[in-house]
Amino acid sequence: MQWNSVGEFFAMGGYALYVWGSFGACALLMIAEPFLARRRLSDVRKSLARERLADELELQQKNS
Amino acid sequence: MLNVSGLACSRGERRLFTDVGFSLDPGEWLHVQGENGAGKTSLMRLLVGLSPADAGEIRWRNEPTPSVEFRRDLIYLGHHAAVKEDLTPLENLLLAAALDGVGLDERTALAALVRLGLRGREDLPVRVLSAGQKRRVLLARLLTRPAVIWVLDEAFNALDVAAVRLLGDLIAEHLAAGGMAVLTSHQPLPVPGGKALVL
Amino acid sequence: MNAFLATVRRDLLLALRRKSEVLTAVFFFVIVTSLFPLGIGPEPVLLKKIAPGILWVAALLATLLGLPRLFSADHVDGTLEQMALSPSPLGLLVAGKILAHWLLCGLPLVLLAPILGLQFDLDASTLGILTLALLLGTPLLSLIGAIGAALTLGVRGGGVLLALLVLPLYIPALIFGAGAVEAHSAGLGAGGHLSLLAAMLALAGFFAPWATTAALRVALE
Amino acid sequence: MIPWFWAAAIIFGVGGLWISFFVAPTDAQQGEGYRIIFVHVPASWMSMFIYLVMAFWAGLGLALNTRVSGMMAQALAPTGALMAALSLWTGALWGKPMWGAWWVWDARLTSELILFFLYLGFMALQAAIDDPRRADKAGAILALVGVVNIPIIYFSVKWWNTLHQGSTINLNKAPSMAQTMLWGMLLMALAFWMYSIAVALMRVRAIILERERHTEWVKHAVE
Repeated sequence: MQWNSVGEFFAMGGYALYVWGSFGACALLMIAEPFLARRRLSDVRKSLARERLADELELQQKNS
Repeated sequence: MLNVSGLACSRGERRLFTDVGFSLDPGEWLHVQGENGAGKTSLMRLLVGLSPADAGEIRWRNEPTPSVEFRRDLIYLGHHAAVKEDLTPLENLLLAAALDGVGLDERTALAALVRLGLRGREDLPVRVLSAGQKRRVLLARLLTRPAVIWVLDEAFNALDVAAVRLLGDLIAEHLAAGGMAVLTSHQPLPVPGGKALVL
Repeated sequence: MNAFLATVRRDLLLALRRKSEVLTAVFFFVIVTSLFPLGIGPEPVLLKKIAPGILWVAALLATLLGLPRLFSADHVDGTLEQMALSPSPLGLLVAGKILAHWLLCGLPLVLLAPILGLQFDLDASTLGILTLALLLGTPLLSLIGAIGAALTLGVRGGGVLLALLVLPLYIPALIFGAGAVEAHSAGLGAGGHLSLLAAMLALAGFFAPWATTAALRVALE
Repeated sequence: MIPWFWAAAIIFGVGGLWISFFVAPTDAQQGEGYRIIFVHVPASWMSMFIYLVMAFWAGLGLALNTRVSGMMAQALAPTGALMAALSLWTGALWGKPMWGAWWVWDARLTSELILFFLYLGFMALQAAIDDPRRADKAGAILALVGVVNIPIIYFSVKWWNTLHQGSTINLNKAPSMAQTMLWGMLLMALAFWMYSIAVALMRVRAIILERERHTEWVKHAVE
């Protein structure tokens, strides 16, 4: 273990901006991307569900 | 000669038609009918090989299309004018033949233009001609390019009475000489006989 | 082969009837190269140093200017469809169109480059290398550009998209083309650059018409 | 299957981060700043590798006319672009303290930038064509053209760089790779791998549902 304190860890020997800028950007984007992908998936699912509902309603109206 | 079976086509997410099949032999022609959006033009484009079919097979002289032989035997006239506006009718015919690698002398080309009633327009740029006259320039290709099968999509549109009769005669002559044709239109066509295909 | 020549003749004839479209690219080239000294200042040493880069970038952009029209006019009026259904191989006709594009948009730039190079105080042998590099490079630009033009045919916002697709692919041509002139001025000899440029031209001459044809068939579907 | 890849990505990621921050020693020359390479190198690898995979799927799609390959290529592109962007960003953050400049026209950085443009072009072309099948084919041709060009671009940029080398920046003088660093990098690369697979699979699922919405099996699959 080379860090004596939490503060030292975050200071990164004076390279804090660069190191945390890199890791932070990676973390941020790699968390954001799956969420975007999941939103896309759930959007499709919702619109498909809507379509099924419309199909059912159409069927009901025809029958009544 | 032309055998089509099990043809299916979809546009985007929509199914246009499935399991379309027919066959044509020399002297026969097919009249493709259907409402707007039924897929007549799509069928024509499948047939000539511009777009791929979802399923099915098209055979020409027992060979699957598109083959070079099929293209040599084919004339397809679609919705487009397919003539260059900046060239004269005569240049259009001569250059189109040259691109196709088909020999065409000026005399034959001129005769075709005269037959289509474009006398006196040979040396004007196509740009100044009317829509019907542009259409006639395109139709002149039927006379300048030897082919066995004509695929004409809405060829009778924008033509006056005389031109409709003329095109009818041309098709009849072509069939009598052992040719084949596939035509689309909403109206009854001035060509006797013919198989019908409703989409 | 006759069909190939016929396509070249046809496109040249069409360009002759619409001279302004061809001249636009040439004027663009002349004006852009003349603007740089005005923007940078008249120092002969600096101008001499940046001349090959400027002339090459200007040539690249001038070629790009004519590309969207390469297939779109034929696409709109339906003659491209007829070419695709022609008994002549489409690849041959496409190669003819690319050659015509080079004759109209590339060759004038090659011929003008030595004259424009004088603005930058280049000496005779440097001008010779520059012209030679452009002579090898501009057909390469036409060939690669044709792929992009075919891919963006009939596409929304095609012009901007075309630039985005094609410019990264132009980088090797730019590097070796401008590099040849620089290497010559530095006394290193331009032979290596020029032969690599020629090799790339041969490669593109073989593959680009093929890829363009495939892209055109997709666009016509 | 997707959760497994997520789990693997997280496990490898945590392991990799542990090594990169707590096990790997401080570099004698670059201090703590060198730790950036634990994300920079995997991102660069992935950005190149994903392009190759994308081109592979594209070629397969063109040759065999299978629909899924086009969707795979389409699903991979945004992740590839993300990796290229990360690689550029972390590269700049590394370059500033090490070389004193955010950006140098180094061969690798320049090629990475061009790769990023190629990804953007691919995505823009696919987005601009309405018919998905046409978009797939056009994209496939572009991806293949790109794959032929990447080595040419790389070597030309490299050569251009050596010709113009003004300052004495040498990227190849990397600090001698300690065993632990290699392990950390490997683990991070694996984490990036798993991440890319997971996110691409997720996206391809959405694409399949979007495109095949009118087929029966999709209607049943949503229940």
